[in-house]
This record gives sequence, C-alpha cells and structure tokens, in this order.
Amino acid sequence: MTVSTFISRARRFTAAAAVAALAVGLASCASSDSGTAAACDGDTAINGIFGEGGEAGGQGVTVKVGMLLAMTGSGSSYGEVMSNGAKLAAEQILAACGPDFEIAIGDHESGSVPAAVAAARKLISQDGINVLQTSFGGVSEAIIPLVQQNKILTLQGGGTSPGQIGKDYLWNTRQLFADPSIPGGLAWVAQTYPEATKMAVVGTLENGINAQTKLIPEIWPEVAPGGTVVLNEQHEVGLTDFGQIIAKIQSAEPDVIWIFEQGGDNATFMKALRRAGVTAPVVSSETGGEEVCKLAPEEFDTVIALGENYDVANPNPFNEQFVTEYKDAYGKNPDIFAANYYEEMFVFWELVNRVVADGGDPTSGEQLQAALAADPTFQSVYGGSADEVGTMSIDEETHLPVKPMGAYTIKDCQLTQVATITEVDEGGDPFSGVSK
Amino acid sequence: MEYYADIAIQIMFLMMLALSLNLLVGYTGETSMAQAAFYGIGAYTVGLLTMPVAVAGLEIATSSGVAGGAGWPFWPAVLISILVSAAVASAISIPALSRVRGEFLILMTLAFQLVTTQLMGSLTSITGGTFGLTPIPPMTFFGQSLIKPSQVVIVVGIATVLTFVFCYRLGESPFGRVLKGIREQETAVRAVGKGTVLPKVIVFGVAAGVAGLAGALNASYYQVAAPQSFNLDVSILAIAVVILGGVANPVGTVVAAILLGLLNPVLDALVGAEASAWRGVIYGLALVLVMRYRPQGLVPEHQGPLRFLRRRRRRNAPAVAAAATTRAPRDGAPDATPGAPGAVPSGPAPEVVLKVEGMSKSFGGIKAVSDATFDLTRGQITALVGPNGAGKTTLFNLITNAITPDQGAVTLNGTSITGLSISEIARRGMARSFQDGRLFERLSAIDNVAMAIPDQRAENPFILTVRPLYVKKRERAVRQSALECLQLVGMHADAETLVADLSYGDQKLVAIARLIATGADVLLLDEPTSGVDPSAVEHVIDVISDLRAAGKTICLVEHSVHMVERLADRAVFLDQGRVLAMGSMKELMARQDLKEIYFGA
Amino acid sequence: MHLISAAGASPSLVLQLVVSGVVLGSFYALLGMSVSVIYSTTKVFHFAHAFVYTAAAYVALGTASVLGLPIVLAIVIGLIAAVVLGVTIELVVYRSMRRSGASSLGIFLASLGISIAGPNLIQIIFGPDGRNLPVGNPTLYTVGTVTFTTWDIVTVVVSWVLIGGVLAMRRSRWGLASIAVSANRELSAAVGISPQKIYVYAFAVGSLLIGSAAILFTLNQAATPNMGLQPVLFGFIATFLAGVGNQKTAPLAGFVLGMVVSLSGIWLSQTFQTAVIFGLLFVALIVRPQGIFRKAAV
Amino acid sequence: MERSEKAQATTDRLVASNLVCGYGKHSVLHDVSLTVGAGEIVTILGHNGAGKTTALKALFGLLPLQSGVVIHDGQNITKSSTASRVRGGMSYTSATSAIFRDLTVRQNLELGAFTVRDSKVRAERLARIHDLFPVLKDRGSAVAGRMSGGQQRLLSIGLALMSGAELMLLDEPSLGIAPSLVTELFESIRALSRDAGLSVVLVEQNVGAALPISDRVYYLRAGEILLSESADEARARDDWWELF
Repeated sequence: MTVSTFISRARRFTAAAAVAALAVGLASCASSDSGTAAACDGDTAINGIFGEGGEAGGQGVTVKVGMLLAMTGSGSSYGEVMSNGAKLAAEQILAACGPDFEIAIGDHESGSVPAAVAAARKLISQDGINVLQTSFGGVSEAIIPLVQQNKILTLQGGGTSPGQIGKDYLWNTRQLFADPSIPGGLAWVAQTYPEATKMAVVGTLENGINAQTKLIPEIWPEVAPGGTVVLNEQHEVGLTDFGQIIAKIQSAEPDVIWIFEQGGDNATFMKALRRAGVTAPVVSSETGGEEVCKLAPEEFDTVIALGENYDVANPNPFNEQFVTEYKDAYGKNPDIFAANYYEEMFVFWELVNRVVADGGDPTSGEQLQAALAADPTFQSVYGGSADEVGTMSIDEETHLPVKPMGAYTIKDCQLTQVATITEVDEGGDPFSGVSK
Repeated sequence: MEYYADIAIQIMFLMMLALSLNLLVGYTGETSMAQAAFYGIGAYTVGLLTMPVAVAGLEIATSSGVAGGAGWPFWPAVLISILVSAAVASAISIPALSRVRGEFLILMTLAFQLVTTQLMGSLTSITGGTFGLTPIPPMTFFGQSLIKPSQVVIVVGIATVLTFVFCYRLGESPFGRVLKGIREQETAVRAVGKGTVLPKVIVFGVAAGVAGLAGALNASYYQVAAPQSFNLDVSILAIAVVILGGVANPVGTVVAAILLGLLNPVLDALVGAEASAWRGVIYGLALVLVMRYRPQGLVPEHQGPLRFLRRRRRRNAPAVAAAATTRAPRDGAPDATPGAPGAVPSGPAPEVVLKVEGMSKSFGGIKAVSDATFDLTRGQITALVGPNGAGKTTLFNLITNAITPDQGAVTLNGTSITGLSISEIARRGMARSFQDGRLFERLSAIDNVAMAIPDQRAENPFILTVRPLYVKKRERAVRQSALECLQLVGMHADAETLVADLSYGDQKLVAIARLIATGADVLLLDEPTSGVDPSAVEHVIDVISDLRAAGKTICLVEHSVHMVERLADRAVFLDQGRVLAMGSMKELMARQDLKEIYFGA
Repeated sequence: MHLISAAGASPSLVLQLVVSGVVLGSFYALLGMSVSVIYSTTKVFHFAHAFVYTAAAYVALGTASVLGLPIVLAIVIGLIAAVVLGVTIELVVYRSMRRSGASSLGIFLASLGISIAGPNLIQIIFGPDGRNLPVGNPTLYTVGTVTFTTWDIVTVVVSWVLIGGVLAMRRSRWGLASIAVSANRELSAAVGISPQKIYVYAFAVGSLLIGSAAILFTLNQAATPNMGLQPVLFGFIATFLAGVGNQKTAPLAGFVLGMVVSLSGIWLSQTFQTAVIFGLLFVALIVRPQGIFRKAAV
Repeated sequence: MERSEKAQATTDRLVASNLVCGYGKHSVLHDVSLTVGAGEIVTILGHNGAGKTTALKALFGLLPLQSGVVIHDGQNITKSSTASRVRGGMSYTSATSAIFRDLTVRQNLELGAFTVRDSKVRAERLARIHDLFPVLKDRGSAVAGRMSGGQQRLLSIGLALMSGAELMLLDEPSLGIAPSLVTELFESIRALSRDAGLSVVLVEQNVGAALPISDRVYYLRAGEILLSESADEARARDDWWELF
C-alpha cells in the first residue's frame, strides 16, 4: 500500500464517519453520475471519427446507462477502471453533441449474486436505466432474467461465460474464457512448446469451468501429439492455501500449466507456485487486472497471457485520442477494462443514432437491440491502423465479439504481444489461426 | 415505487428469517448459526422443482450445466420446499439437540452452515455452483406470473404477516410454553412429565420450514439461488435481528428487521460503495452494545403492544371461583384426574403406594446409596432423614431415574417403574420437586403451573395449527386448573407475576403448585422449606399438610428435625446410603445409636 | 463435478503432502493453542479472536508500508496491538458483562458483534483488496522431490516454540494459577488467586499467539479484512476436538487436523475439502462431545 | 456472649456483626454475629440449610453481604476481596470442592501457597505439612481427584495451611471419611491451634467429633443464631435434637 492510497482511504473513512454520524434516517435518492460537460461544439476529435453530432447524432436525447460493477470487495479495482472508461466516453459524447448518457452505478460486491440482483433491480426500477453495462460472469448470468423481462439492452465487456452466450438482450464485447478462444489458445501452446505433452489445468469454480472440465481435456490431445491433461483441479474463489494443489502439480510434473484464475486468486496462486519451485510455463486466460500486479509482480512476469488484449500503443486514431484523454483524466494508461467499457458507450451511441434515424424511440431497449442485431459491427479501439479506426463485430448467434486475440508476455505488468490467434475453424487445421 | 417495493421485500425476507430463528433463539434458548442454510435449502428446492424440464437440444445453457428442473407449478413447489427444509432440520437436530447444547450447538450448527454453503457452491451439476441456480421461474399468484416488485410485495407481504401470526401464536401457545420451559429449566420440564427432545426437534423443523418458505419466495423473486444469499453472514445477520429486537418477542424482531433492513438503502445513499462495510460495523457494534447494556433487546420479552392487549384480556377471563377445588375436565373423560387436590382419599388406609427395593449406587468407588429398601404408604408423609451425605437427595434422584441406579427396583402402585424416564414416571403419577426450585424464572407463576398440567393436546403444534378454536378453549381450561392449583397454595393473586419477581418463599409455593398440577399421586419434596423466610415456613407446612389431607402420598427430604417432627407420619433414617431405621420421628430420636450417628460419637 | 482428484496417490505427492501437512498442522496447532488458552481458562466463546488476528496483520503491514518502519519492528508492533486489543476486549466488554450477570451466550453474541464490526472497519480503512507484508521472497529448499521454503521452516519453528513456551509457562506461577482457575474457579479465589487477573493473562497470551499466527500467515499470503474467520474456526475445532479445557492436547488436535486436511488432498478435490472437514467435525461433536482425545467422563 | 465488647476488640481475631446475605432473592443469613478469638476453635452447628456454609462464605467474602461488618485482626475487611483476605491470613476450605481434582497433590499444595512469594517460606511450609500428613508427601505426584476421600480431605487441610493461615474456615472436614480418620484429622487441627495459635471456624454435622476439640459453639437455625455456649456446656447437653 502506498502512502497516498492509505491517506485517501483514511480521508474517505473520516468523511464517511462524519456523514454517518450526522444523519441516519435520511434516505435520499442515490446520486447518479452524469456527463457535466459544457455546451458542445461538434468539433472534437470524436467528431472527427463519429461525425458532427447534432440532431442526427442523438443530441437532446437522454439515455440512462446502468453499470453493474464490482465497486467493493476483492475486485473493486476492476469496477474503478470500468467506470472510468465509461464516464470518459459519456463526457466525450456529450461534448461532441451526441446524446446525454447518464450513468448510474450498481455494486455487485465483486461477484455476489444477491447483491448483483438487488443492485440491478434498483438500477432498473429506481434509476430507470435504458441500457446496462455489466461485469463478472456469475452475476451477469444471474441478472439475465431481469434484463430480459425489462428489455434492457446489456453489454458485457468484462469476461464472458458459457451461460452468457447467445442470450437475448445480453451482448459480449470480450470473449475471455469463452469457449472459442480455447482451441486457438491450445494450438498456440502446442506450437510454442513442441515438447510439451502433460498439461495441468487449475481454476476457480467460476467462468472457466466449462473450458476447464470439458474443452481442454478434449482438444489438447488433438493439438499436441501425445498430449494429456495430467491434473484438473478446481477450487473455491478466494482460496488462500494452495499448498495441496501445488503438491499435486509437483507430483504430476506437467510441462505446461493452464490457469483460470481471477483477481487476487491469480496472485496467490502464482506466488505459491513459484515459491514452491515449479518452473513450468503458466498460461493464463486473464490479460488484465491491477490487483495481480500489486500482489505478485515478479511471479506474474513469468505468465503468458492468452486472449484478446487491449494495446495502449495501438496507433488507431480512435484509440490514440482515448489514451490521451484517459491519461489526462485519470493520470495513468487505460487497461483492457477501461477500453471495453469506453467503447461500449460508443456502441450505445451508434445504436441511438440508428434508432433515431429510423424515427424510433432511442430509449427502448427492444429497438436498440434490433438495431444492434441488424448490423453488429462497430468502430473500435482495437485493431485498425494509424490511418484507420479498427472495428469490432459481434456474432449474431453467439453474441460474442470478434476481436484480435493474442498471446502476450508480461513485464512489469505490461503485456507484449508475441503472437496473434484467430478462431480455429471447426475441422480445420488447428495451427491455421496462429501466426507469429 | 418499484424501488421501495424492492426494499420492502428485502426487509420482509429478513423479517421472516429472523422470526423463524426467534423460535429457536428466543423461545427455546438454542442458538443456531445455520438458519441461512435452511433458508437456502428452501430456495434451491423451489428452484429445482419449478425450473423447466430439460428437453434434449433445448437445454438451459448455464455455465454450471444444470440440465433443468422438474417443471412444477410454483405453489406446490413452495410447499415441498417448506417440508424439505423442515425435514432436513429435524433430522439433523435429533442427534444434535439431544446430546449437545450451548457452545457445542453453536459450533455444530456453524459446521452445518459452512458445509451447506460449500456444497451449494461445489455440487455444480445440481446447484449451479457459485453462479447459482438460474433462471428460476418467477412466482405465480392466481395464474399470474409476478415479476415487478410492486406485485411480488403483495405475496411476500401476505407471507410475512402469516409468518408473524404463526410465530406469535406458536410462541404464546402451550407449545411455546413448553419451549420456554426448556429454555429456563430443561430438567424441570421433564420432571413435570413432558418430554423435551421431541419439542426441540419439532421447533427446529418448524423454524427451518418457515425459513424454507422465505427461501422459496426469495428464489422466485430474484429468479436465482446462489450460495452467497444463504451463507454464514446471513445467519449472523438474522441472529443480530433477533438479539437487537429482543428474544422471544416477535414484535421486537419486526422492529429490528425494519431498522437493520433500512440500513442498506440509507447507507447506500450516504456512503455509496462502502455501504456493506458500514452496515457490518453498525450492526456488529449494535450487537455488542445491546448485549452489554440492554441484553433483553429493544422490545423485551414481556412487552409490546400485542402482549399488552393479550394480558388485559386474560386478566378478565378466568375469574377464580372462590371455592373451586375441582379441576377442569380433561379431553374425553369427564374427570379422570388422579387424586385431584381436594378429592377424598380413596381405598383402605395402610396401602403401599411406592416400593423401593435394594436401591444401590456408587460413584467412583464410593457407595452413595447401598441396598436401600423402604416404601411409602398412601396418604402419609414419610421423611428421609440422616446426616449430611447420607444419600437422601441421591435416593430421590435414583427413584426418579434422574441418575441411573446400579441396582434396585421401584414399584409404583404395583407396576414397576424401574428404568423409566423421569417424565414417564411423572406421567404415571409420581413427581418430584427440587431443592433449588428450578422454576421457569422468566415465565409468570400461572405459566409455570400450567406447564405441569398433563395431557395438553394443544402442546402439539399440529393441532395448534389446524384447530385453533379447540386450542383456545382447551387453554382456557388449563389456565383455570393452573389458577386453582395456585389457589391451593395461596398464590393465585400473583398468578400473572413473573416468577423471578417473587420472593423465595413464594417461589417455593409456586413450585409446590406446579407439583400439584402434574396430578401426581406421589410427591417427592426435596427440602420444601429450606431458605424460606421463617415467617413463611408455617404456610408451607400448612400447604403440605393440606396435601396429605387431600390424599397425596408424600416423601420429603428435610434437614430440620423440627419440621420432620411436625409434619412426617414416619421417618426413614439413612446413613452412608443405608436405611438404618424406620419409624416415627419421636421413636427415632429416642434411639441413642441414631443420635450418635447423626451427631457423631 | 470432480469429487475425486485425478492426481492419484503417487509417492512423491504423498511425501509433499506430508510436508505441507506438517507446516499446516503446526499452524493449526498454534491456532488451537491460542483458542484453548482463552477458552479453557475463561470459558468465553471468543469469536472476536478473528478480529484480533486480522488486526495484528493489518497493524504490522500498516506500520511497515505506511510509516516505513523496519519489518521486524512492524511485526512487534502488530503483536503488541494484538495483545492490547485482546485484553481491551476482555476488560471493556466481557468483564463488565460478567459483572452485570450476562450469560455465556450473551458474551458470545457480543463477541460475534465485535467479529463482524472489526473486520468491516478494517475494510473501510484499508480497502477490501489483499495486501502483502513487505518481506522478501523466501529461499526454496529441495530434498528429493519435496520442496519447502524458508517461511515453511519459520512457520513450523515459531509455532512450536510458542506452543512449547505456553506449555512451559504452565509451570510458572501465572501458568499454575491459570490452570487452577480453569480447573476450579471458586477454589482458586479461595487460595488467593484473582481470577480476573488470570483472565487478562489468558487473553494476553492467547492474543499474542493468534497475532503471531496472523503474521506467519501474511509472510506467505496477502492479508484481507476477512482473513480471520477461518483460522479462528479451525482453532475452535482443535479446542473442541481436544476436549474442552484440555490445553495440552489442543495443539495436538490442531496438528492432526492440519495433517488430515493436507493428506485428504490425495483423494479429494479442494472444492469439497471444507465440506468434508466440517462434516467430520459435525459427526465428531455428535459422537464424542467430550472430545476425541479425552476419555469419557467417569 | 459472655465476653465484653472491649475485650473482643483486642483479643478477637475475627468479629462479624449482623451479617445478612443470601443468593439473589434467596436470603439465607438473617442476622448473624459471631466472634473468634486467637487460637480458638469455634464450631457452628445446625441442620442442613440452616446457613452454616453460607456463613463461612460470607466471612470469606465469597458472597456479597447485604449488610453487616466483618473485622479481622482489627481491620474492617467487609469489602475486601478474597485474595486480600488470604494475604491477611484467612483461609477457607469448602465441603464439596476443596481441592483441584485434576491437578497433582504437589500442585495443589503449591497453589495453596499462591499468595506466598518467598520460595523458602513455601518450602518450609511444605515440609511441615509433609510432616503432619506424610501421605501427602508419598502421593505427591498423584492426581488429587483419584485419591481416597480421606486423603482428599487431608489435602484440603494441607492446602489451607499452605497459605500460612492464622484463621481457617473449615466446612465439614469430616464429610465422607472414615471415623478413625476423623478423629486423627481433628486431633491435628487441635494441635495446630494449640501449638501455632491457629484460629478455626468449624462447620460440622459430626457434633461428636467436633465438640471435643472446640472451645465454643454456635447453634444456627434458619439463618439465625439460636444459641451460643461453651463447648463444655454443649458436651453436657442431651437435647441436641431440639436444636436441629
């Protein structure tokens, strides 16, 4: 912990104590964050990419955006950057004479299903949201009935899970842990470590469970000659003593270890693993997260991350202005979560524009989803080039995004891409999608 | 509107959970840390029953791979949820409650809670794992699917009101009285002829059933059942509500549930993201402060508006008929009460009622009682006398099987009662009192006595639920009988006073009234006058003499030779566990050898 | 659902699990000793011990990383904080409750309240994320196929030294007095021992032990506000399995518990471990409420 | 009482006046006054439940007094803790739980001298008790609760003596031990009183054993002192039944 975070904590503590001491019993309506930019001028960098706004650009329309995030609990660092990204986008859009995206945040307490459902209900009934950005696998699955019943178009940029695939009103902009990323990833591992046959898989009972228990044991022998899964261990979230699992890893002597860990568990596991002297390469489906870097920086540098990665240095103009503005606003580089929730807001804008153009109601989730399904391709901070804004498209059936996937090495918590992975065609050459 | 309905629903779930827990913590005095587990069992059961049946190719795509449910309609599923929760709780409580109490029970229920939560998270193919079971179909009401909080709030509201009425009535019923008795003095409940294991098992089941109902509604409202909704924190929150509100008072539980439930939205507005941490600090500290400064809670047991109304009504109801000595007829038989006070002693005079033969007991090599043989004659007072440590109280304990004898036989009215439990012996017509009274201190005098009246079918919670009017009528009769018993000892004016507020002498009288109320023929009195104010002793002596006159057979342990001389027809002289002599106290006092034994050589 | 682990019982796994079991068992032994010292003497179901544990870790890492004090000093301050906190809870809460005639259940509920409020307060101050004690990486030792680190050695040595210390102190004046109080409170008072002082002593020693356990834990793992519940539960399990009031066997019970937990890994997936351990406790308490290491009362 | 108030103030080791106490609502002692001189053995007689044990506990400070005053060696100790009474030279031996059953004989005796900080003094006392009751030396490492009732009783006396008490409050030392041992035990109490000036308040039901070693007797009934007389007078009595 640094001095400054401690002091800011202490300040929040005193402030909160003062507030609580002052009045218990005054239930005021929750404050909602909204873009408070001055009058728009239609001439910002954003206008250069998305057009000049105005009436056709949804000006004058107010759309209430809910965000269901981990604001407290072990994953609260995720919640912070996700909301940062979305808030920046809302401000930029308003300044570019686009619609007014009013943001209301609900806390799912880092994956607590009951907290998430309660928060989502509040967002829907109290804050009257029109669209929603959600995060985390379990809690997002749990609120699917709610968003469907209330027809709330929901985007998920944190990480998908099998239960979130192909669900009405829920569209993914990140395919982490999604089954399609597994074959390509395994193929890349097989290519990179040609000697490797024995794979150990360790993960929480969370998002990766399907991939872990079904896909990897199925695909690994196919892509690696003589490949076997020698260990398949699952554990509860928040485990502190990995001694036993590591003993099993040591005894199984795998050539490579694939992990499905999240947040703090990632750090705990990596620390324990490396301290126990296990040197086998570790492949992780997690490409982001501040907490991990804070807790186990050295150990995490030995991990190879697989999945889509957000590249801060991507020269695509949409991304360039994003990074600059983000740094101005928050004093540090954006990460994948900031980027995803940022660009999701632009997806909403695009959809609003389409509905407005059709003379529809831009606050209707039903119409927004129809607009999305009609043409699920959007401008993106991913991909592209210095001259061209990248694009992201979402599959109509699976509701999963198509984004460049890669393998990354990590140094000082920064990812460096070492390979690009595209989806492996069924029945096709498993290596066809891998390029160095 | 929807938002406030949602908050109301959350508070009502907490209320139902805490009301059910209060049956255990408040009325029975057993702390369970596992109430959320039963809440969860109800939720998962309704989820699995109502989710659609898996159809090949159309399976529900969840991460966990739960294939599907049984496709039941909502309300039958709720009923089954209640039963499943109750059944699991009862099954677990049988070994747990009959053998362990206090800290052990806390640790055991804690273990059960943690096991249940982990299994909810680990048995993924059944429970959906940490993601939970989802999507659970919404609840239905008259064929209507209820999704909006403003609709659900009506159903949950009705359920909460029913739960309140049910818990309140149960607590104030004869069954609740037995529970409170168990809380105060478990052995005394057994000594007046009531079993204590069954009521505990039942109340565990009933409390879990109510929690199961709350869980079923919860799952259908949120359309998801996940481990975090039913973990240890939830159990602890429910305990906090019960304790803050005041144990054994449903009104207090309701008040506390509202206060703690409102903390959520209030803190949300005040401190935003840290609301849940602040809530923990506030209710944790509240728990400490309440236990320290107001352990009876915000609304103590004998307070609250409903209680007040009820008591006033009660006071007006059973007026004591001045000379009432007959007891209210029991069910079925017009008057089968054996040896009711005031009844004329029946049968020829010298009749052996109780035979004790060859009673022996050693504790770690020391013979406390050895081959004691004596008998009690109908309508007489027999005193056990002897120096300290002679084994008098131990003999009482052996006769009533409170301690298992090594050897010996006891025959009551010609039938062997050897080896029967103390409660069974009481039902067969022999009851005992205790040196230290063992009254139910936080109950009124009349409740103390009413507890002892035998054959109360209204103590069965099932009858209580299905025949409320019958129970009401029956209870009026019971209270009338209890009042008459109190009148016999001259305590009817204090019928509604809490025993804890009575003087020690008065407490001893209530204990005798309680003994009379068992209807037992044979009364074993352990030091009925010890510690009684000298001025009140005469009254106790009169009461005991009256009992003899009413045909009761009495055996008493008494150290004051004076008292024995005045009261007893016969004395049995014990020394070092052996019966040395029998006869009138005068005869015994004349014997030099006994004098030497009593006072030392 | 993977109830049964795929690993199988290879000799190297068994050996490694035995070594992990020794480390874990020593840690649990320390927890058992800590809880037992307090519970057997005072009969307080001291749930707030979980808060003392958490506080020790956070004070140590707070002083180390915020004030920048040397790590050894920070650890000492953490331990002092644990002792002060434990004794304060006894003096301010339990003692006054005892005086006003509170039942043991009432004291437990107050303790429960502290164990809820405390960690939440820590979360408000320090945030919910895990935090590491700024100590370097341990050295790795390899013997055959078995590996262990400096921290493993430190954990085993410190645990048993502390346990040995407490057991040795039983021969001292204070130790004897606390045995006397736990054996017969009234008679202790009659021979001139002040039970009140002995209670304070028990809370001080117990808190020192639980604080040490917390520090040992944070050498290896990140501290989180909710870190305290599980170790204290294991401490209670050891105490109750040993037989209440049986201070000498509580560490043994803790050690066996650690070994069982570790070796169960041969057959059992981690996801079912807690269920199995608490399930065993549940059964053990029903079958032998007097404890597994204690003969049935005569 | 025969002796004048003035004389008591100087020679009496213990003066208790008008004690009223009990357990909660249960009032046991109504108005009890008694005195014990230096080197005197005073026996309290009465039936069970008369308040004898309560009286001892009240004198020792184990029960809070509702009213009354206790003066020990001229000091008002009414409000003193039991620990400070022990340091002041008082000891109390309960009838039922007078030893630490789970500890060894040796540990028991050590605990008896808990208030004595000087290890030399402790060793001396231990030696004296071993002389007095050799069995406690022979069975030093035995667990106290596993010894015979008589040995446990001896141990309880030894435990009380270890504190260096000048005033012993003994509750039924004869309880549960063989008559031959009772005589022996009472003889040693008498000897201690004679040789070391020990004052004893004895509660006994075994009147026959207690009277020969007693100086004075109080009869207690229902929490009140019925009568007080010299032991000689008591021995001459033939109507004890009347007093119980």
